[in-house]
Amino acid sequence: MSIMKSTILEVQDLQTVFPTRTGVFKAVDGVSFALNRGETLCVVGESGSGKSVTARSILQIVDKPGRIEGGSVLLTRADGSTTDLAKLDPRGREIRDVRGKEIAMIFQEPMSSLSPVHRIGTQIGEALRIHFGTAKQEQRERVLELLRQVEIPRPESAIDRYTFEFSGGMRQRVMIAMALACNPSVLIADEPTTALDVTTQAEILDLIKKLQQSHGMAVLFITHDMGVVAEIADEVLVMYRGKVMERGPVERIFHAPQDAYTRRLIGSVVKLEKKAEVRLARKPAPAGTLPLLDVRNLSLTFPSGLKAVDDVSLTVRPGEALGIVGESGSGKTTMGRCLLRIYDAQTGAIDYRRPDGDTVDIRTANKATLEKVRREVRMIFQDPVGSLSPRKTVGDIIAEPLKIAGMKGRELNDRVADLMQQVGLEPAWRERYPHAFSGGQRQRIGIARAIALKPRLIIADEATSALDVSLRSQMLDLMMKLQDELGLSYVFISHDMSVIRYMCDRVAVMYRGKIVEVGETDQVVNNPVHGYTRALLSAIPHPDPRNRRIHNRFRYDSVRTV
Amino acid sequence: MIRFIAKRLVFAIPTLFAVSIIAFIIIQLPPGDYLTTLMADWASQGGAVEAGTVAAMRDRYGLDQPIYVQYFKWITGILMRGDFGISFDFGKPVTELIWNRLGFSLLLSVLTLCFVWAIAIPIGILSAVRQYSISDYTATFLAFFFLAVPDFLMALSAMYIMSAWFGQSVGGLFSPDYVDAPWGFGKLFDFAQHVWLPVVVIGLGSLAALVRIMRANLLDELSKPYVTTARAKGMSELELLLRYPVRLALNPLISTLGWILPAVISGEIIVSVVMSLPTTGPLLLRSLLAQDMYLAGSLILLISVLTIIGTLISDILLAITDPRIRLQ
Amino acid sequence: MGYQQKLSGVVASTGLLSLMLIGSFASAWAADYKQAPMLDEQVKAGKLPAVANRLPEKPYVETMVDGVGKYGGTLRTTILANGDQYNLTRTIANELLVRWDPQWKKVMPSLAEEFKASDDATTYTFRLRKGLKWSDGQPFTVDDIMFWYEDVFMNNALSPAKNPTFTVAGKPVKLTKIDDQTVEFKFDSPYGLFLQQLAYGQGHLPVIYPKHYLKQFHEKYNKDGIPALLKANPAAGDWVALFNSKISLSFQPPFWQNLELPTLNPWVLTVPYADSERVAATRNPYYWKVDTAGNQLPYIDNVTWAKLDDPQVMALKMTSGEFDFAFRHINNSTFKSVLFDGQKTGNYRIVDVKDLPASDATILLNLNSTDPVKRKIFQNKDFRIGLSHAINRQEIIDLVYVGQGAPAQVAAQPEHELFNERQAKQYTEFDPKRSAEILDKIMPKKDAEGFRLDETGKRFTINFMVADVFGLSYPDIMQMVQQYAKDVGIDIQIRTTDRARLNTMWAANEQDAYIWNCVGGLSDAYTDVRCYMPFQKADIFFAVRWAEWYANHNSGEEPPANIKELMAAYDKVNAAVTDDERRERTKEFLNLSADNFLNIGISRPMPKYMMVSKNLKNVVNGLPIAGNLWHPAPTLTQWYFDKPVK
Amino acid sequence: MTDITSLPPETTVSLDLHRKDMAVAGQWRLFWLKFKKHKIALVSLVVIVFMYLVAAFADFIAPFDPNAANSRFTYAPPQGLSLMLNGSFQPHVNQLKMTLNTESMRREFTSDPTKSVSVSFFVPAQQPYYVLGFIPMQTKLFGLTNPKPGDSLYIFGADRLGRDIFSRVVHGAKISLSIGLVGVFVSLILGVTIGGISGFFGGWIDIVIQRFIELLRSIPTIPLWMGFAAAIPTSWPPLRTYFVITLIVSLIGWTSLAREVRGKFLSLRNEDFVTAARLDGMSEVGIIFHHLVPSFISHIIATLTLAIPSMILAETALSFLGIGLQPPIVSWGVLLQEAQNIRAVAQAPWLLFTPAAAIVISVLALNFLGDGLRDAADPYESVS
Repeated sequence: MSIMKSTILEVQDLQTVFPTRTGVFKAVDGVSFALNRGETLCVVGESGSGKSVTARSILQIVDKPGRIEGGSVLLTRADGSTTDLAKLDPRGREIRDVRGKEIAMIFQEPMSSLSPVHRIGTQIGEALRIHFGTAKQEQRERVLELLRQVEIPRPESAIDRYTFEFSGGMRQRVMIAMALACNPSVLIADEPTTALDVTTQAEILDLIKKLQQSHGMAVLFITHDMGVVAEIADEVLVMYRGKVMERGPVERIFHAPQDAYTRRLIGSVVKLEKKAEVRLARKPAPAGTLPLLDVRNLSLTFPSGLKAVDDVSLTVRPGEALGIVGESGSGKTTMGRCLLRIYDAQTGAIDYRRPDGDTVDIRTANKATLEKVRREVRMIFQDPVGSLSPRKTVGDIIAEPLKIAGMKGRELNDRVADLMQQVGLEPAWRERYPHAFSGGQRQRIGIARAIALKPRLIIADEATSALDVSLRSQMLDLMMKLQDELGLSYVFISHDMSVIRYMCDRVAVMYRGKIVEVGETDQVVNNPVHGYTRALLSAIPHPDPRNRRIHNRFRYDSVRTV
Repeated sequence: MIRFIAKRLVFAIPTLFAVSIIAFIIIQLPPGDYLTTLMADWASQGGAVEAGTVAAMRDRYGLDQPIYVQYFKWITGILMRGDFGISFDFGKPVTELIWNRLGFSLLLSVLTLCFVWAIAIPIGILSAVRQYSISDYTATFLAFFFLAVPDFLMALSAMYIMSAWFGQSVGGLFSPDYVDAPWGFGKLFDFAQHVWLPVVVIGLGSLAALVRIMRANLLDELSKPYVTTARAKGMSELELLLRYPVRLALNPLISTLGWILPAVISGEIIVSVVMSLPTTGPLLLRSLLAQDMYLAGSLILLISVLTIIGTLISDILLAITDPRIRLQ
Repeated sequence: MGYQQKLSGVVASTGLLSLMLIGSFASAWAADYKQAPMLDEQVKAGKLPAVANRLPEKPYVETMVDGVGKYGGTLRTTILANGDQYNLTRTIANELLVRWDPQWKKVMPSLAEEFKASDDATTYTFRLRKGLKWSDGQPFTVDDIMFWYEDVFMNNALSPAKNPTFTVAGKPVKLTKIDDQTVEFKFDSPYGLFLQQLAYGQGHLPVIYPKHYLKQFHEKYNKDGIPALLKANPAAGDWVALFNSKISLSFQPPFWQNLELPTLNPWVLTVPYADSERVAATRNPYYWKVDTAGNQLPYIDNVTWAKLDDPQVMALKMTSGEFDFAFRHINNSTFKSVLFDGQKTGNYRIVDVKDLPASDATILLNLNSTDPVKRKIFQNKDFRIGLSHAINRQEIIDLVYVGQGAPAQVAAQPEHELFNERQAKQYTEFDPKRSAEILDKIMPKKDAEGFRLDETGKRFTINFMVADVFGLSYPDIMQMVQQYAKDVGIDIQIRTTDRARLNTMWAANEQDAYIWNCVGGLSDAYTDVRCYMPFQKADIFFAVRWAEWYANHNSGEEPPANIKELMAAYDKVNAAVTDDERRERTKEFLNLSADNFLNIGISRPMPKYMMVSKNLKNVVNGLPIAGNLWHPAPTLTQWYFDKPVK
Repeated sequence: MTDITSLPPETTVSLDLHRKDMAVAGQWRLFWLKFKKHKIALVSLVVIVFMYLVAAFADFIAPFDPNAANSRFTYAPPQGLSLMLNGSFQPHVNQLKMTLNTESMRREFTSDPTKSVSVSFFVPAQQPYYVLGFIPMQTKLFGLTNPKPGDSLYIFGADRLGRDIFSRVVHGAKISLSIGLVGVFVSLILGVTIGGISGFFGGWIDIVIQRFIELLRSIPTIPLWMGFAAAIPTSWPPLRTYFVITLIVSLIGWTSLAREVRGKFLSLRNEDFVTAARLDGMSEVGIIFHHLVPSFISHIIATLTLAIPSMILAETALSFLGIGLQPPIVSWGVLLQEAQNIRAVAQAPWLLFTPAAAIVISVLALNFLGDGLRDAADPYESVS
């Protein structure tokens, strides 16, 4: 068979633009690629690279006011007929016949991508009705079959439920079932696993792979996660600012990248695959030092009855970075907030050792003490947007804790300037407002605010998860630099094992409010003891196509039994 | 679902009690009582009212008792016997006077709501789908315009125009021939001929709010990812619009019922006075002015009850149409 | 203009009737009595007796305006949806023992075919027409009147206080049945005005209580049956409430809600004044009046009222021809020009109504004010004269009355025998200079804004209560008076209010001053002197405490000598027996009242108007109407449609 | 009247906050930049400012005393003001010829184009007066050049007492527009206090307050107003009555504002930057004034703007029911109430249309303005 024959979708010089007040924004700028039957093409890029718009341009479902300005999208059917999808009327009959029938699509947010008020059976069966006019009863049969295919338990009852009654992973399965309804020859998956936990992600990736094989579909997979790419891709397309940077087989992209951007991208991903270099040079913390923070049997139950934090005990030693890892809903954020009394834990103790050697139980401390402690224990937030008041200048934001602590005048000005420099911001930008800064810069502002009062312990709650991968390591490096300069300790909360491995000395694994395993990072990563930890670690996609392993991952069964 | 309704019902009970107290306080606020009105009326017919008669009547009506005693009597009468007291002005039990009028009020309100929704939804859809187009601006402007014209003014002008220019009989809900006739096709037709004008006048005032809500909701929904999902299925734009975003945008619209109803009822009171409709409006106005306290109090109470029931219905409707509310 | 028109025809014939009269000259026609065609069927079917048997032996013969009319038609008119029962009363229910002639000059027989007054003005004897019947066919006799007297009027549960028409000096009348047709009213002291009073609307009490129907609701007659009736009628708590729910004074709602209640009125209710959107009445087959040709009245078969909430709609419907007749609520200056323009489309004409009070707008200062400073000033006649001269009456007339009228004080109208030119004209010249001179003597000091100061050094402010009633533009007039008063240094503050609120204030004697209309412009100047001296408590409250004293010397406040003198003069009026004596005494009284100058009038009132269909005939032009003179009811029976109606 | 005090938000025009010049743009500047993009709102702002200026300088702009009656000109029709005469700039009106029709009880007018009455700007006032209550003035914006008996200047006609409708509408603006402002101010205090308490403390306080608000909203406004309005003692001077009526009118406004404030409080209370401030050691009061209030003040301004029109309409409704302001006070509601009769509709429509136009224009403009303000209220939404 010739190459030409196996190509099902060929995109040539695609250009999609968004007219704005100031001009025309080229979201997709001359993108070309070919998708072969039965193969998986991963489009990878950081936010704003135009990868999603590319995917949507194929079906001409770009949101208003975007439109395709040039190029062609050639669909070649099994019978040899071809259609240039880019030339069709986006509202017309012909393109509608392609959508859902020949090319189906699944999206990032299964919750909002499905209608909350329609039963899932109706939504899945709809494509059948639209394209084949299938009768109701037959539709139902087919939907049940699809639900079985995507491994949704008890399809007979599930078919009449609503999306919000399912978990995230199940919702994505519903999406997939919907996409498969008409046996499409191409499946476009737009970041289908980004909103999911790693373990769920692994299952969905598995499922897609399996279905791709059984249906003989070509898959166009959009993602920002190089690990996922390495796990599933046959071919890779690297995009940056609407342009294709590099295109080729997955093997070559990972191991012999040609383009500088690709190299940088791969580099920053690979960098996070191991312990940070600074830490290698660091002397191990002297054993036997008294812990800075000693949390014992901490529990918090929400009024709804949810045990968010369940009998958690852990210690943080001076100068140490303790990682807390866990999936969404594990209670790690709540636990972090309990440490600063943002939430009031009901039982247990949070003993914090002050510089003078006194121990304070933060959980029960009075207002004055708490105020003092809060100057020594600071917090960095996940959301770089929400944690900075948009109505204050950067200078004001950083100065706020200082002002409250009583600093004013020149001293204050100088200190703010110092802090900004320390976190890598131009002191001249102090008059600017947060909206003028990028996500990474904002997070630096948050860090500057946190270190303003020379704290001893910083609780960083998912401090890097809102950032693109290339920025992530920079931020971690900054935090570690400050750790050395200021003698800081960290409680570093994250769902991402790689950043923990990169930055933390010890790690505690949280699962359903409990800590299931604590230990030296290396030890936990290399020799996990608890089943859940093993499952978690093995589900993490590995950014090396030569070492695809999530299909052989360890599954922690108590997920369903507990 | 039943638990949900039961919960809402239980919540409504203290509200109803509070409303009954407020209604009673409202009617007690103005100085004087019904007898001062009666004296004024008698005087205008050349009669003088002797002090003895007034005192005897005050005693008979229990108007000389403390307000809480009067309230207690009234409310126990309602709860125990469904007795809303008597109307001094009519010399009849309140219950004999109000049901008919409440019925027409309710009918008028429901018709008005139907009318407003029937035009607000398509206009809202058009406005949202063709955002920032001429039709959007026109719809917005007209809706605001009708919001800005006081409804009594609109009622009088509309009546004058219909009467003087089109020779239509205005005022009331029936022609004299049909007033006391039994319901039948002819009466229904006659009713329809009369009822549309007040319905339009009351409705147009509330139009703006609904159009704007529909438009904003729909714009909101139009940008939701599930629209793209449906589009990616190959659904036609019109079907998609009606099946998904419009369907979802209707939910918040249903929840507006609770607060649009008091507005419609208030509008109905004023318009009914201008147009002489046999609804609660004119009766309430008269009873408030005449300080016919049990009649006024009962009307306020029942209108508020209707509003509360309206809110309840909107809650239930919302629960029916929105599984998220029903199931969570 | 209109009020000077003579009432053709009627005057001549009624002029002949003397006080002591009169039977009827109708018996000769007894055999020829005719009835409305709508009753023929019922008579034929035996459901109704023949017309001659339904009429009394000597029916009342109505004098026609245009001539004998035709039967048939429905008179379409209108009524306010609530609280407007007087409209019904004034349109179809004013049948009394004696009545005023249509020009309001003489008291004439009505249900009573003969009446006699004793020489000391204490005893009055009435002989009823023989064969009068209630609308259900039951005879109306003296027993019905005695039922009213003994079981209603004298029953303290039903009548806790006695109607002043039937009391004199606090003592109620005594009634004696002479025979089935004759009854005697006896008072303890002279009551020369009794016949006049009895001929006004309030005199209807003795003749609205059908004993045969009402006794079942009366404790005295049906003690055992009442509990069962109460059970059937849970709204009534006791027999008194039950009784009151079946009948009431005709200006109270139950009267117009009870379809069973037999009456003597020309039309009987078929749709009550209750929930329906209309009220309807149909002819009373037992009505006791005939025309000069022996046709039983009324001519018009049915009357319907459309219930409307807003006078604007009434006017709109009038101009679109939906009514044959309309009068109350829309016959004021606001509507005049619209109704004038609408005559063609509405197929109606405008007819004068002599609703001529002593004054349409009267400034009533509270002479018994609780504020001693204000009381002293208000009681000062010179202050009232000064204020009167400050008012530019002609300007008010030009503005508010479109130039119709003439400056005048509170007084009987020029066309009336009691007219007193001095009383009408004194102090009406617009003379701010003189006004200021007079006021300078009373309150010489002024503040920086030019307002006069009272003796305590505070600005003298009159809080003027103004209610927008009767379409008489009181707020407009007061705004102008406020300006005139300001020009002479008197501070008037206008407080807009409504009628019921005003009543509350009057009852508590809280008002400084207000503006109202004054009755007593025509013959009511005899009986209703509330503007001419401190009199009974109704609408006019300028000296409540003195009025209370007048009614009962143990209450109120003893007035000064000049007021007592005025009161004594009125006592003489009441004691007068003959018409001539009464007229002379009243003239003396009014002269004295003019000397006292108690209230300030603005303008001589102009006739009002009513709308009647162009097809309606026998309509009296210039019919007098007053608060207690309930017209046009007594003349409506002769109205007829001269063109066939649908 | 209508309860509808807030309309749902207009969907947005967003700002490109990454532009260079925006870096140092604070909240209010962004607010303004975003507001400016809403053209209708911008025009409405101009209209509203103009209206309020007219109200402030009513004594200067109105050529006559609003209560000055003139018996010659009752129900005089509008005299069209022409600027040009015989090709030159000579503002004038045509003289009105009056005949008295005693049968229909009215004066009838015909315009006489041959006799023009000259009109000038900045004419001396008949008597000195104060603008804004303290600036002594001797000049009126415009008026008759040489007033002679029989001349008249009724550019929008005259009412039943020959009062100048234009002057009355201009003076009415003072009351009607200020009722909105004062009412909104009262609503603001009530709404922010009660809503703030509700949102900040939460818990049972919140529940009680929310129930209470729900209760108030379920009672139709008309009887509520009537009860309160009828309770005003008649002996009160007009000014006090005016304030009480304003209070009554604002009864409707505060509940929605309270809800809005509460909602904002609730959502902001859990924002990270508020938590950050708390961790910085800022007191609760400090948080309210440094973080919460600046965050929702723009929303409040927008809501308040949207509440003004409903208050203006409420005033007219109260007047219609006969329980609002009373003459001699001149408000648009009073003017409409005076024109609320068949006579005006059929024979003197200018009595109705002039105040109605004033009401409609200001209500429309305020609604559009509020719409624009609300749209601009959160200039940061495109970022988050």
